[in-house]
Amino acid sequence: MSDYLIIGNGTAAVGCIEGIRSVDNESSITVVSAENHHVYSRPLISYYLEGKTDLERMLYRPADFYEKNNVRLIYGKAAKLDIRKRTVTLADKHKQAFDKVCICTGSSPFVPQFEGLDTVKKRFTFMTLDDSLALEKALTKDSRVLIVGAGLIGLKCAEGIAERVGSITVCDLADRVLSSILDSECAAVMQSHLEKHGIRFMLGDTAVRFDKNTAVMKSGAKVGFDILVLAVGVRAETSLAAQAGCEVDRGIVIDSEMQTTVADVYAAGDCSEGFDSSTGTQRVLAILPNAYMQGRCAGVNMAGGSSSLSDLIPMNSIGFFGLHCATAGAYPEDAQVYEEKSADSIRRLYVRNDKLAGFIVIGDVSRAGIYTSLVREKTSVEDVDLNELKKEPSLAIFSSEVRRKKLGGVV
Amino acid sequence: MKLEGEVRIPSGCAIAAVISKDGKGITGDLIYNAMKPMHDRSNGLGGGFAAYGIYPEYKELFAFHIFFDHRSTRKECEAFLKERFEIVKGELIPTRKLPQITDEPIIWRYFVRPLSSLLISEQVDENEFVARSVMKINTSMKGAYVFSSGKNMGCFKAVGYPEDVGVFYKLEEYEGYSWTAHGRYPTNTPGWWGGAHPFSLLDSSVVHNGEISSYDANRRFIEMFGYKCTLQTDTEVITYILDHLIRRQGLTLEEAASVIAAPFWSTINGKPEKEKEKLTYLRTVFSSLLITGPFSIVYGWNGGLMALNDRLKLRSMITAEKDDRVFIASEEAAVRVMEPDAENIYAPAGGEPVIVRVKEGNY
Amino acid sequence: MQEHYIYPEFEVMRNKDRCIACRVCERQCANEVHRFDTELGVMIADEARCVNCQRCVSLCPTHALKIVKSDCRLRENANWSDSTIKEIYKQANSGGVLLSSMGNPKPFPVYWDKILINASQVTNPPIDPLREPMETKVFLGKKPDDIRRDENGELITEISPQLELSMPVMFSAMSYGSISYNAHASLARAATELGICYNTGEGGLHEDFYVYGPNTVVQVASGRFGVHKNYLEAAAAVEIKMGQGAKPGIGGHLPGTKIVGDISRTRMIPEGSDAISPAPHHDIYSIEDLRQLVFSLKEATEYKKPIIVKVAAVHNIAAIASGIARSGADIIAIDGFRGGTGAAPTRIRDNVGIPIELALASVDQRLRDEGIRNNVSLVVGGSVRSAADVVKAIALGADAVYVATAALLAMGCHLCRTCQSGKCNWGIATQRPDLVKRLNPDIGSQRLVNLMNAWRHEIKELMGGMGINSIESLRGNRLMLRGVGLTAKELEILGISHAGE
Amino acid sequence: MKRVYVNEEWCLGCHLCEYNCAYANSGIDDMVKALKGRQIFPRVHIEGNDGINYAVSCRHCKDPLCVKSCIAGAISINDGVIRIDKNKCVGCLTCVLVCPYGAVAAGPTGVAQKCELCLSNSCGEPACAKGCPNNAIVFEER
Repeated sequence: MSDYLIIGNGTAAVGCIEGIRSVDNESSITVVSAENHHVYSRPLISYYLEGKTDLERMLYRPADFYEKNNVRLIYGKAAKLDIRKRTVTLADKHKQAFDKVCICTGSSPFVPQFEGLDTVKKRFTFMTLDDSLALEKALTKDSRVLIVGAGLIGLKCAEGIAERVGSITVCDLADRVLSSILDSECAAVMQSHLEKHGIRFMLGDTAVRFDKNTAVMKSGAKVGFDILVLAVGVRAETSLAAQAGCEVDRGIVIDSEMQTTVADVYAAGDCSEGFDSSTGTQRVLAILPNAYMQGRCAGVNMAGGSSSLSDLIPMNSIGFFGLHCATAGAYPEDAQVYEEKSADSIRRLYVRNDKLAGFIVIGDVSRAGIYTSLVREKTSVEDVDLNELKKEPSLAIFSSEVRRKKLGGVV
Repeated sequence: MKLEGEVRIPSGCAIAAVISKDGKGITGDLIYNAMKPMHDRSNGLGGGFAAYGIYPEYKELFAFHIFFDHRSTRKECEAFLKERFEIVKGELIPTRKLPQITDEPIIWRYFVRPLSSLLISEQVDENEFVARSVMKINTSMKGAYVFSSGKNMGCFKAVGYPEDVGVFYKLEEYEGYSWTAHGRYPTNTPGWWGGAHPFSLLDSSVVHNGEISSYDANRRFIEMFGYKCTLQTDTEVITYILDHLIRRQGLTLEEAASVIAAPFWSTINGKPEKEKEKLTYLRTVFSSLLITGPFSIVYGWNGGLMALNDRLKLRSMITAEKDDRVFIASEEAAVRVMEPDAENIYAPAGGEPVIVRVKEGNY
Repeated sequence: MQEHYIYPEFEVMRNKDRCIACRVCERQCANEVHRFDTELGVMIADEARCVNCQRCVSLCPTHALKIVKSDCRLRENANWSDSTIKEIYKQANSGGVLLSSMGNPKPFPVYWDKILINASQVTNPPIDPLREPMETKVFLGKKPDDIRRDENGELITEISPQLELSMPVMFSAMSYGSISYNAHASLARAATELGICYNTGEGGLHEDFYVYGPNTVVQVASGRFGVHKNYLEAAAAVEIKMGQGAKPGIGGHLPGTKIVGDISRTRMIPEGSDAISPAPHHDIYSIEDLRQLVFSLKEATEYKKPIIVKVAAVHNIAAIASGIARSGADIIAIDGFRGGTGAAPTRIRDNVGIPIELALASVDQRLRDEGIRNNVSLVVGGSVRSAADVVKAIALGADAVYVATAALLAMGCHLCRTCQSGKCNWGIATQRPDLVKRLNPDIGSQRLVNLMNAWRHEIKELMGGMGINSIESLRGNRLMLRGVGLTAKELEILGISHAGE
Repeated sequence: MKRVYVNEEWCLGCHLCEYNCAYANSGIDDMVKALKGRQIFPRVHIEGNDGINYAVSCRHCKDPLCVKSCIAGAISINDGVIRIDKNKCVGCLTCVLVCPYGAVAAGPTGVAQKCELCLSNSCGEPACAKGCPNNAIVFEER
């Protein structure tokens, strides 16, 4: 019997709870949630604005999830983690003891110190449900919205509110949209599609100064707006871990079993650095599937089970106004590229050392998971006709024997 | 209507038998009275008896009982017999006039010995010689019918109820150690004297109650071996089968029983290896002689009786004992007439032969 | 050259209201009848290619298809039928012998259908097969004339080799080459499960099927394809094929295009070479030659296997059978004129041979008349279509029957009778891998097992009705049969009485 | 647990499974009415060529990536059966991106769908297996 503590109440926390409970049904689990909500699907906050979901359906797990898993949920912000005494102190001074802890604090928006930012009345970040609810209150039919940041968060926000506001302008210092996952060619396809839906872009340019309802751009251009959304980037929330003495880099440093450098302290999700098997480097893989898997892995190990993660890869499935984009893995400079293009779609495979290092598919993403599995499992594609594979992912690339196991066995 | 031999005639029946294991004499009234309580099992279209040990004075001679429809037929037949046999004695079989028994043919018996010169020239033993001669008369001599041909035994049969047939033949005047009796209930014959039972060949006789469904399979097979089923009755074919198996092939009674009422394959497969091998062999080799459909038979020969039911026991038959006597009958009532204090009443299982032998030297 | 004067025989009727254009018909037709017209957005058909195999009809999920005989007819003529005229056109087009497949389809009398079976009433009880044992096991082979005993008086139980069958039915010869690997696999597996035998035909035994040897009859035909020591040793029995009911008096010809891969290897002939079975065995020009081959095969198999001699039912079959019964053969198989074939000249198939019912009756009687019925077992084939046919055949005197067409039907054959094209849409009479795979032996064997089990039930019911509880009591039991609508001569040959007699 | 298994040795590539699936999940009681003139969105699809074909549908993995990856918590596993709550799904297609079999796809409304073993329709057993003419798809315990 142990007392488990989970700091954070997001996807990684759920993974951790389910991981613990897959091994240990007895011990107590306490979750400290900084947000005043039952666990919800964070990426759905833009869909909420779009009307594709609602607060009830956004619940990441059913309403009785905590009860069923015998979890004690405490709302409050963890302020201090004393690893020697095995206690956490909340902002309201409440102290909670534990035997093992998992830090699932996620990330928080990075807000640069813009000049005149405090003169902007309606300014929002777009990270949490509360952010989304606050933004929703500000929206009007005629609102001019300026979104700073053309990354995933900024663009999903744009899509979410597109039908509810007058105009949307998205600016970004980068010369293309989704610069972290797309090259310029692919980004151009996405951008043009977004533009067809009324989103205006100012790329390679960004706000440097604000004056109430006007943003002054680096280029000197001025942009009028009613609502400002700052989606410049996020930072791993590592302060508690640092306090507890864990090694922290861009995120909390963990091993393949989600163990930090301090005993009995685990970390998972966006706050941590996972091993990106596609590049072989430690990095923050701030995507939901990884958060869950890391959380679950941490949970299993905390409860005395055995689990390790060595095949995490960056990947994204993102779509805007019906145009989907699926990416995974890495795009090494020296990779051989197999490409299939049409006006509104691009399929590109990056092959290195007879393995699929990564891919980008824009348009028809059907069965892209087959590509993903090749990246994740580092399957040799030496004997595969890549010119066929690039057109369509298919299990045909495998031998009959392999297919027999995949389709005729329990997997 | 067609007679036996012109058409196949199945029939229901009553059977009874008695034997003294000590070979003591039993007069015929015992058995014909036993048929009285089973009156309703017959319909007056045939009754008959086989008696063993009744001709001790002619023990070494074949006793032929023959029906003739005309005096001229008798002359013709006697001429044939004389060519092949030494006729030691020929006489009318004594009968008494009864209102219940009418239209009787001319009934004679002959005590004969095969001419040894012919046995040598035809290269057969005397039994085979007699069998062939009987077959010859019965198939080619219209109006003559040999209905008994064994040594020291005789069949007596007629159209009528068996109890009347016994009186008709004055069976109370014969003394034998073993008797079988039959009352017939044929379903599609006007009744013909030769068609009554028992059926016999040499000293084998069969009384049978039942209607076998394997008839034509059995008949067409057995006819390959020189038998001619002129009567087209079950009894006839069963007699020939037993003659073939026992006399010609040399099977034991038990072996013959496990041919004609073979155990089911499932039973055979459950037997010890040696037994299984033997039963499989018999069923395989003589598969066409398996008799299916209901039958209860009493097979008689010089020195014994065998009672046997079909393997599903689709006909009633019981056995009983008292002192040195063994009784067999379709119904217990018949046994009680013969021996009110009969013991060990037993209903043999389907396919289970009950074999009674007279002590060696006592017949 | 254009096929002059020949109007398509069938029409593809597609219910446009039901067709969902799923294109299953298109994918399943090896004759390429159906195709989807992208311009019109509908399915269209080239009926000239249709052989009415019903594959498309069977698989159409909305039952939108049916194939009907075209009613486009030449002017009526009682002497010159449509088919006769069209055959003339075909021959005028090609200059060749007409080829056909499967059995004689002409309206000759089917004697099975003129024979009725008896049942017990009152005097003899019917037997309920659900309550009482009902035995269908048979042993095929020579039975000894006399028993023998050892010095202790014990029966010597050793007898000539016997073929034990759980029921009196075997799958008759169909060669690997004429039918597919999967069809053979289905037959072999079903025979094994059923405790009966299938027959390799003359194409040899594929190495994969040696495991089914105890339920395999291997054939030695005039071409001697695939015959070698292991082949003979693998089998439960060896069959010398002297003739075939569908084409008595002629041999066989499997074109070189079909002699590929496994088939070439199994037949032991070079790839691409025509497999020609001569009309006679060139080492058997008379009965005494047959005896030599019978004993050669017995020697080769150490007298452990029964030898079957298969002949076509021809006019003097009784005398031929009598000769074979004295040749040392253990089993005679007689194939009637309705027996199937993978390919035969139409004129031969439709005009040569005699009905199996008459052949069987006369052979069985002849062998009994000669007292040699016990020398051999009789197996008959050539359109045994149902359990009733089986019962009638046994009652006429057969020990067992051979079925092939019924087995093919069970596996999916729809009797389109174009086996010779090699494009069997049901995966049976073809070697095209994409078509062969259409017959999954799991299904094929199960359907064969089902069919035989169904027949076995029916045979038992019919036997029980007759008051017979073992099949051997039915064998030759002609009293159980009556004819209807037959002439006195036919009744005489069949050895049965007319109904009502 | 009974699952759908595929044996490509017997798959004829007839695509009947796709139509049977689309029909079974249409909620309409007549196949013609359900499918005629419509694009179908079956939860099983046939792949292959050169004489080799096989049907692909959800494997109901023991350790399913789709369940772990669903950003909406819309995919769950119960008694081994993986199901998508189409009410919760927002159509992000992350499940499509992670399924190693290509067995999840966007349905007609854009939300993800996949084989749920015909447990939620009136077919009784998986329509693909039931209708497969050659046992290339079977529903059984392994």
